Amino acid sequence: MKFKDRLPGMIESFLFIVGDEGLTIKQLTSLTECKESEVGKAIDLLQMSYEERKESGIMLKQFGGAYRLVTKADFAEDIKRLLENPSPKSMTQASLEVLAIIAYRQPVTRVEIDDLRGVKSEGPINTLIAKGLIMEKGRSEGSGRAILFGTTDLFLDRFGLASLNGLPPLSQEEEGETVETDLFMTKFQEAFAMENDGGGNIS
Amino acid sequence: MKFKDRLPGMIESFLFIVGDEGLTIKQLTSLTECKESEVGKAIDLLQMSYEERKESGIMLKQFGGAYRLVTKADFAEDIKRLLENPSPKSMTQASLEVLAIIAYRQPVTRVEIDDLRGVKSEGPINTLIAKGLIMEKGRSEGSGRAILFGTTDLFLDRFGLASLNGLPPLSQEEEGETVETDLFMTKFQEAFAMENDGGGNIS
Amino acid sequence: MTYQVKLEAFEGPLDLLLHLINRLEIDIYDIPMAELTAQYIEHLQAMRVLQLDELSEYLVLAATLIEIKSKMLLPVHEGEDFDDDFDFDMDDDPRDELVARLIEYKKYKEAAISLKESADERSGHFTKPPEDLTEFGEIVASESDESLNVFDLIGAFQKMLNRKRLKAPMTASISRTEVSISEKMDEIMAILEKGGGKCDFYSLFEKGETTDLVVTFLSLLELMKRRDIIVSQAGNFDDLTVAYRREDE
Repeated sequence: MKFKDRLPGMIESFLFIVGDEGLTIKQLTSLTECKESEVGKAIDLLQMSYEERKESGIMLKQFGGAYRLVTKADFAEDIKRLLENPSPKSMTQASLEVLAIIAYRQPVTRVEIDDLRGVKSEGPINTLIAKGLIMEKGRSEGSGRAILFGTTDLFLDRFGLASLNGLPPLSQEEEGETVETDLFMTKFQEAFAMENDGGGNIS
Repeated sequence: MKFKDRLPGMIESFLFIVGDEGLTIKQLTSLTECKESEVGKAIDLLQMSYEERKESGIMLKQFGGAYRLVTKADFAEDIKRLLENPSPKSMTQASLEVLAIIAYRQPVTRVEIDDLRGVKSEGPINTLIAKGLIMEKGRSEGSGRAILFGTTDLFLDRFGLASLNGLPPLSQEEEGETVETDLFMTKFQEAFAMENDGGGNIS
Repeated sequence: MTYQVKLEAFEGPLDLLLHLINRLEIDIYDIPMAELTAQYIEHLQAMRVLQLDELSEYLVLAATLIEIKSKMLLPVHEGEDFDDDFDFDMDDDPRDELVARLIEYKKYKEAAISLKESADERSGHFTKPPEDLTEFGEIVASESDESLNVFDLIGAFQKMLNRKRLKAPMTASISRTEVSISEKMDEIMAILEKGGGKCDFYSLFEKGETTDLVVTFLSLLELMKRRDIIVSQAGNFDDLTVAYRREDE
């Protein structure tokens, strides 16, 4: 078999071996000793093949920068029967709110989070650290040298995101918005866009 | 989709999840709630499909009564590269997992580590010893007198910790560490509330 | 079953305000301050079970609401009243800052909901543990040049915990029942005996695999149901104590 024909199968076998750890496109190119474009094509081919074949129970997905083989959603209910303790306890509303703020505004300090929520957020922050969803991403410039928080790769994986750019846009209030809030929103979005340019590839 | 059409995919997803343990035909019939003949047919279909598709890197094999998904022999040489490749994340991940278990649960035996991870951890343990991050910390009381592992001072140094107390806590009271303990606390609180006739408010 | 539950769980004063605005069908850009303030304070009184530090955050916002309300009540022409308050400019609506805060908070509250949806969607896709590669040869441990920190450690641990959850097939759970509940019940009674009729609840859970812990727990439940033991707590946040139930109780 020609090498190019072997590539999809090789990638599938690699992804099968590493399981939930997945492989990034960089790792795949170095492992296969191929160009990124070739690897990309092979991945597309595999992805198509999984979708086409209805007898297939697995598929290829990109979460948090890494490609992984996962089971199709069609079989989620069936698989839950196979598991001892399938559904992890869902997160509290407080943790989700704090996580949303950190995801969209990172890097962000605890004080900023407290301010936004109008309530102390230390508990949820500690929970999110313990769950491996957020981490320290340096210190702020200010006098306090406050800890800056950001999300982890595990966050992207758990929330099914390929990258931070995959976060759905924050909702916009349309009707009756006052000029001040508009201005405020624009400023915020500018700041966020800048922030994102610099820190897009958080690992 | 009709149930019969879903069967092969369901079986594939089950076999994918269980990994190298595989599933016997008995387990598959009970899991899918199908007749053995139907399961047999679905397995044949899957096997054919793997053989036909040249882009497939995995296949279905029967070992000692259990069906397992495995990588195709064609790719054995390529997979060896997974072992040697300059630090694919998967390799460090395995060591990191073992290190995390030892750091948080020390002193701990190899069997306990294997149990937690669901895979053998001898390789990563040896790597970590070689790197000087973990060491033997005596023997367990049990009959086997198994080696107990703990972290070293170098570990603290590498991870920037003053002492083991500096490790961030893993679980928060609001969300238990595992589902079992969560379930367990809920049940307990219910039972306790009943027992106490509403006297105590456990938080 | 009786619980002492908060009236409704709010995530803070802003959350409560949003809830009230929703319920009263108020236009967020034209808030009737008197009505909202009254409702807010009424709610606070109903939520007395709050802990003190939490309450203080609610009270700060109550003060803000009252301040805005009073500013709006002041007649525009009596300029002399504002001598000591030069922050107050009549071109500004005193509600602006509050509205901006509420809208900002609402955005993240909604984002949290959509995050939860993505997490639910993701949880429908299962994956597998990495294969054991030993059949392919010795693992070459390459020195990683990335510097690691404790967060990598936590991430690895969580990933693994999660994986274990997803793994355990039915077959494994059956073969793993090693200690029966009745054995465990005897064991607990023996511990109580040794401890003069009582022991610390958590000490029963200090060691053991998860399955052991669950068996221990179920045994305690059974003993409680049989009224052999009683679990008590002196006050909120105190440790729980397990004790023999005396006949007169």
